[in-house]
Amino acid sequence: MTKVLPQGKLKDFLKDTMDKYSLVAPVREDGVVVLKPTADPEAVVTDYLNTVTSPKDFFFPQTERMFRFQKTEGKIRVEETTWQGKRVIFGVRPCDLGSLELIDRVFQEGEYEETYYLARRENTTVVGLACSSPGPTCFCTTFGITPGSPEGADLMLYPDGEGFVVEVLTEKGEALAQQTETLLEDQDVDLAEVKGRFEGLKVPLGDHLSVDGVAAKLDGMFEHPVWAELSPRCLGCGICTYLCPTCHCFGMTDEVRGDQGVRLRCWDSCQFSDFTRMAGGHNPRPTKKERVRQRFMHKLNYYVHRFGRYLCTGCGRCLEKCPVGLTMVHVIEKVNDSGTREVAVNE
Amino acid sequence: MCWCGSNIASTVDLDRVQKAVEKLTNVVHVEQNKYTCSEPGQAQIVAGIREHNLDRVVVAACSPRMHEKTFQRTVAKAGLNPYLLEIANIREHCSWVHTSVEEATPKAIDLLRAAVAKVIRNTPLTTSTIPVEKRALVIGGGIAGIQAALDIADAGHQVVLVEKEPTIGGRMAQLDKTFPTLDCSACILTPKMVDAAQHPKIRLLTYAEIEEVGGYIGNFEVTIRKKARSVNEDVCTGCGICWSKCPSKAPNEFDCGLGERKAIYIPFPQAVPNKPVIDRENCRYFTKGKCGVCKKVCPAGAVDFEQEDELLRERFGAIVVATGYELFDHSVYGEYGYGKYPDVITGLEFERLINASGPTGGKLKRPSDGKIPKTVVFVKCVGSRDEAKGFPYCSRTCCMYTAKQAILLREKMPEAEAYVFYMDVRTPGKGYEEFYTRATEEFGVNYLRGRVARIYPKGDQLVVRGEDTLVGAQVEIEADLVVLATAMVARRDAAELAQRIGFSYDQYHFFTEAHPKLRPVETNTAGVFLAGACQGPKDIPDTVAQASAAAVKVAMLFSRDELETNPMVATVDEGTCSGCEWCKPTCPYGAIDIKTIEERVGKRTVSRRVATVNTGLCQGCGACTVACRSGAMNLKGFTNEQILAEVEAICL
Amino acid sequence: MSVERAGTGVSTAGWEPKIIGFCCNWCSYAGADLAGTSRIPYPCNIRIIRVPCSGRVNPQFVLRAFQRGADGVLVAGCHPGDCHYSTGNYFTRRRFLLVKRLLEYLGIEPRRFQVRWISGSEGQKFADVVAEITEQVKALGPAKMDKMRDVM
Amino acid sequence: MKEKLSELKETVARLLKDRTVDFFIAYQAGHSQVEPIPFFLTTAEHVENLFLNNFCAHNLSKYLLDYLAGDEVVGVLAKGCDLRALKRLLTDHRVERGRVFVVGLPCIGIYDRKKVQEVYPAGLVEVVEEGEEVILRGETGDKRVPRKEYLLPRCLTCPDHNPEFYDLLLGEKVANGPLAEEDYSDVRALEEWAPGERRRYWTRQFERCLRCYACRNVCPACNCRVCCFDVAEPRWLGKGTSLDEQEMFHFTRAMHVAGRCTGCGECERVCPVNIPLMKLNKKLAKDIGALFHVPQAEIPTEVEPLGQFRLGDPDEFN
Amino acid sequence: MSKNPMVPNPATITKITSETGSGDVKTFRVVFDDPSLAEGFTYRSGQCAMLSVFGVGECMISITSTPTRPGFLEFSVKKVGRVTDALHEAREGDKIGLRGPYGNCFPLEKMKGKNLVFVGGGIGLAPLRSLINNVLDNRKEYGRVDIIYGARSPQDLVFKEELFQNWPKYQDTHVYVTVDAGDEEWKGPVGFVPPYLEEINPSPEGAVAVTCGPPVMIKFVLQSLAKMGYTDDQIITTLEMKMQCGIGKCGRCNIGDKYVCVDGPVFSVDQLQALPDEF
Repeated sequence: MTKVLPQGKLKDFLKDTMDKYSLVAPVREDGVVVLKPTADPEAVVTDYLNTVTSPKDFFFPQTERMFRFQKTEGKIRVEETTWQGKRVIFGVRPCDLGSLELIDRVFQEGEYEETYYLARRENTTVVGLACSSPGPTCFCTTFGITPGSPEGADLMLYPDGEGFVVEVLTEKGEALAQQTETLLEDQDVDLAEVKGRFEGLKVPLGDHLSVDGVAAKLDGMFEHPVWAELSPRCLGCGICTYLCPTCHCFGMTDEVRGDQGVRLRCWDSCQFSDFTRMAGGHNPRPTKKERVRQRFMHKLNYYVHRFGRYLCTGCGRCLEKCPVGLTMVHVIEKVNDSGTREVAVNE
Repeated sequence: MCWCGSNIASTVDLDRVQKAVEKLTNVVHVEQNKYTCSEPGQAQIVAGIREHNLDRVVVAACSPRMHEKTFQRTVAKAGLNPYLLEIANIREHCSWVHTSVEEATPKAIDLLRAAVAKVIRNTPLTTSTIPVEKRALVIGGGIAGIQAALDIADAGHQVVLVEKEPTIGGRMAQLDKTFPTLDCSACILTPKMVDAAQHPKIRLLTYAEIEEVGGYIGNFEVTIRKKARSVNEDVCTGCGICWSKCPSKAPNEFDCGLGERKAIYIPFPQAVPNKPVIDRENCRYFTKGKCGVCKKVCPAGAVDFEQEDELLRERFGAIVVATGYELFDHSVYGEYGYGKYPDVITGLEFERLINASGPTGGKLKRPSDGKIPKTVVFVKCVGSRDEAKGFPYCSRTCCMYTAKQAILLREKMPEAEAYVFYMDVRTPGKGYEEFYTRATEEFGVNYLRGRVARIYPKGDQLVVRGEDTLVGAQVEIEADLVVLATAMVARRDAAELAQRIGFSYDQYHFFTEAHPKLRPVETNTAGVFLAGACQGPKDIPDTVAQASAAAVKVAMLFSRDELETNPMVATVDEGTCSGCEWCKPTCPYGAIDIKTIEERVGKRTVSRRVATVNTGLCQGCGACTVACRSGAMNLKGFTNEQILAEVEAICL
Repeated sequence: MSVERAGTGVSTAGWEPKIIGFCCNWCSYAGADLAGTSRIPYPCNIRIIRVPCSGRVNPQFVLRAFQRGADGVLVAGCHPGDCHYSTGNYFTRRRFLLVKRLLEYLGIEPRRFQVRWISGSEGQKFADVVAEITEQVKALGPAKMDKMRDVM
Repeated sequence: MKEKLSELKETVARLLKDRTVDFFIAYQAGHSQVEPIPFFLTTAEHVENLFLNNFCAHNLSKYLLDYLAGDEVVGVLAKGCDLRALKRLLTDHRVERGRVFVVGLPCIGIYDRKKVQEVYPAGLVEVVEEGEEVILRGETGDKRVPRKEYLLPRCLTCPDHNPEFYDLLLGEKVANGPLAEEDYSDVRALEEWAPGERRRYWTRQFERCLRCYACRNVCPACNCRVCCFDVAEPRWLGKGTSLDEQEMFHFTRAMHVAGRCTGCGECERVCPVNIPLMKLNKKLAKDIGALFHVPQAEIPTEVEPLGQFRLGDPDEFN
Repeated sequence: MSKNPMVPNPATITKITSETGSGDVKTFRVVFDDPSLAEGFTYRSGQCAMLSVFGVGECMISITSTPTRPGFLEFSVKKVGRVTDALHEAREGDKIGLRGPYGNCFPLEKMKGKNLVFVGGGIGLAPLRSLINNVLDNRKEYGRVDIIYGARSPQDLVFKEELFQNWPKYQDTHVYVTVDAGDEEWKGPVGFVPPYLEEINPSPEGAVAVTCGPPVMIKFVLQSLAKMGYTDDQIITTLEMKMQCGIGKCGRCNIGDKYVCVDGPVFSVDQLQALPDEF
């Protein structure tokens, strides 16, 4: 037997969820679907290709307080703060589910753990939502993700007829299933069959785009003319990095009110000209060429060296939103098309 | 932190303030004293700086407009750059306007916090120097302007004296006698007029007006419009044939319209320069195209109908404004007949009527029928001390000139009766009270304390109905002539002139001195000084004193070859400046230019345009800083960083 | 961001509005000084920042004041025509005609932001303006635009 | 517009070959028909990849700022609106006229990708204009729709179908349609709302803002060498993203382009989260028109409206 | 130390020394407020720490004191930006924040028994100072020591007391100081560091060279060393990049797939050669 959430009970499912969790869900707002905290199940939508913003916002928020400090009587008191809460993120697509695991590696890796991210990860239950109809910008399959991949979800929903077939993947998922137990019907549905159907869905762009060998090829392409060719049209904005579910660069800033203050961790973008500019003025990535190269080399080469995977899940946001079409697909195609020989270019 | 005696300390709990301020970051030492501006107070600051090795100082005291300079000098004494000081205004803006300690104390803390936040962002500023053009412009050729011009010229500097009318002399020339000495106005004025005309360092420009003023202290650029006189001054000998032959007549302004003059005329016989001018509105040649008598009779061939206005551009180091006053227009007073009764005249008209060179040859005849008045009523405070219809201020001279006129009347015509309606008699001048006493006691002038309620005609007389508040009775006087002591008011074009030069004026359009007590002859625009009644009602002695004072200020300025400039000027961060030039049009001084700089970009040298500020011209208003979107333009002493820090500190 | 502000629960009962006044040195600051020398009392809510000219007041300063918790902002300069620097306040007038409308358009009560011409001789007017704006802002309640404090 | 492609190719090839220009900025095909992308040609061989259709919305002249340090002559393809943007850069003294070679492109309207994609999310082949209607021709059939409803907002009130000036014009000038009144109906509608409603509206918009700066980076009026949002001191804008900072950003951006905005709407077009930036820009444009009598169509002006004044300007600050 | 690597620990500036004539370089002696940290903080020469000025921000500074002299940490800071400006404003007794240590260290093991050549320029002597003092504190374990240091002017020389008094007193330790431009009082050599280095010409035989300074100087020092016969694996240098997190997460300081804050700042030249040219 498999648990099924009937379409008609979705609102109740969200309501019951809210009894124990705060809810983050896709909401349509001024013509875009965004993931945002909501208390209104009626506002939650499921008819979207993907949310314009990605779930990373709720694990790695754009602005995160790291600690408070207070200066008193010649002393300084530093009070570390971590996020407290219990949250469900609803409606995460497989590509975005996959992205969480990629960021996990960065923030867990090495000698130091990024505790802010991990605190939010631990206390958030992710409800995935399989894709019934991948769109023209989707290319998850390029990176081995399918419209039905549940990896990264605690609880996965597969739209099926008049409801959602439920797959519980983790303890957190189980807890949520129990919380919403009365709404989940046991039905005679073959989960594997349903999953298989989603996994087999065509993803036109992804199915034709191969990333095989790209990382290795890029080893020799640091000085390749492709970067000078691609980068001039870049606007230097942060759309790609801020919408990307896997980008995770940040900076820190202090906000002070008198003798107390906080240090905030804020998103930053490798596409911004001041990202690597040093106090003395030197900038190792002074032009758009170096910055565009950094972004794609990071995703398709550096990250692969460190973690053995590409730092992209084919969500297609850059295709949808980059105003100048400087997209992952475009770059992969360029790399695939280019000669492997390293060409030294002096500008 | 200053107690200012009890001025601050009684309303602001300075101990509480001290506790709060001591905790602020960067504050290492706080102390209070009773009078910080006093010598011991200042010494305490100097000692504090030395003892604690301070590099910034905040003084919490009175308004920076009062003592900023004082304390800047104080910190400089301790070896600190004077601009590393800020003032927290906890007196005018705090203790004097808030009554409870509970209100004033937190506010004082906020103000101090803002001052501290600002001062830590202060940077040492240094002055630079600009050359001084040692020529003065005096605007207005009345006694104030003449005196100022003579004094400056006597100090050895070039002066250009600009007068709007065809002659210098101004109001004083219109007066008959002067109080309290009763010497003849013309007798003491005309020699000075001649002195001014003949002084080798003074250039007279009569019948001329100020068109445009640019530049700044030490370097004003002034455009003067020399109106077409229609007479070539260089050739004219002032023989007078032209005006004796001229067939057109017009009311003589000099006689307040009581007499007539010709279309080509000199305003009065002792006019300086003694060169006529053609009043084109009344000249037949100009109105009808025919005549030209004057041109025909002129032996020197000086008449020039083709003459045009001439624009002179001159550079000056200083400007003295001495444009004088006008008289209040009493036609707003219904009770005095709305100016419609010909025998209700102003004090100045009275002066002309009793003046020997006036329209009646010095015989007091009333305007309506030429009858010699037997009963004359003087009414004081017409337009002054009257918020409803006139102005609230005291016109200062009326008490004395009314007494003078009553004396003159009684002296000339002992048979005539003089009545004076007054609210108060104000005689705060040397010999003034004695003069007034003479009027009442020696000359038997009848003083009635009370307002005139109405003046109305009865037969060929005027009934003046008023109240004698001392007696507590209505009085009615049947008068042949009523003289109104109308107030001195600012000239109607005063505001326009102030705007043109760029200094301020008060709500009555009198020009504003930089400080009512301590800087009474300066304006708040450096290099522009005030003399005479353009600054406020004044009698002749005060006017002359102020004119001489202004002259001394100019001479002081001219005693230096160079001036230190205001270091609080705009400055450009060339690294940030885009060279877009949008700052330029906001600068009233034309102080912003564009220059090309060269810089290294990668491996090549490229040139790029950036804004640059002429620190001699910049007066530090900061308008450009707001036009600059990137913040490349900043204002020293009021930087974006400083103001934002103040905002943030106050909002805590 | 869902972090509570430390020590919230500020009730409007004991609340007093904080009003920032940007006053030009030559007129409005002098007007405020005159109110002082004339001992004309006015509400203590205003804190004056001295600027050389109202034309020095960057609209961003005004917004920063609100951002940091000001409940009202007053920009005061010389009357048009009286500017010590001749023309500064004409630029002020243009800028802030727009700013006022823009703030209102963004849904910020227009009475929270006021521009007034106050001359050096208008001590009484200064006091009146402060009384008026204080009263109006009091009636409007806290502006609560300092949202960063919620994060702190 | 498509029909001018061959002329464009010839022109660009010639300009590059005879070194009239050192490189040329035009369009190339993007991911789909509806999203052509900027194209930087350095040699005549590249002209085969040139692309032109009525989705070529990007204003290319802003890219000139990337080449200030050199001495190259840059060729740029410019529609009427793009030329206005170039004029903005010239008026702001950011670009030298002598270093730009303008190939003018008469244009009667660019289609709004977002609106077309609502009808054709994918598979659009071309757009065929038929008077006041257009046929959206796609893989799954044709759809006939009213032309105006699918144009970019700026095209509805376009005052210049032909660029005001150019060094060379592609094809013939087109007739300017009847000049539409500047349409402030959306601004007026918002002005009518209760203040609290407006506050909620803008709060929702600003909270959605990512501060990605695409609006700024694409804007021809935002052409400062260093943006005040990027300087560390003074901190005009914090890096943190609370509502007040977002509002500071949008307020400042709007004020900085007040009287300078050319009305191209690129900011709104590139915004990834649909913030109606033009409702801010147009509000200011409307007020500037009403208060200072500078209509949007006259911008860029010789002296910006906020850099000048009239003694008789409205005064409400007594 | 806090479990959270991003939270700085309060520390007190106990001593401030102005190094240069213009005061643009100051050395701060810092002690953790938490006594357990003060004792337990272990680091190695070459490592860095993140200094916090609360309310202003952080900057990564190399530790210039040596672990062989415990009890405090020292940082020499040049005034170049917001945070360093704020640090320079500090007075003794002021509180700052400190976290770290970060990055790798100089390969002391590899240097043992070798002749050591230290080549520094300007503020670049700061990281070397930790290493030099470390070496001198264990003087017997190393061979000949040559210290070649230069600055723009005599006013710009740092650690003058050690350069001219302390270090030369050690056995077989030779200090050579040059300036780009001298002044009236300067009696020493005038000239750039690389030619001076070639003039002194320490033998590459059994030697390790460690260089640190402005990028231009390093570039030419490396050329000189190569000319003098040093192989790439004999030369060690440090890199400087903009850093914010210090723990390899924020994405700023990478050169290729190496993060300077974690994998650096100390690199041998043969390691550098393998990195993309983006620093």
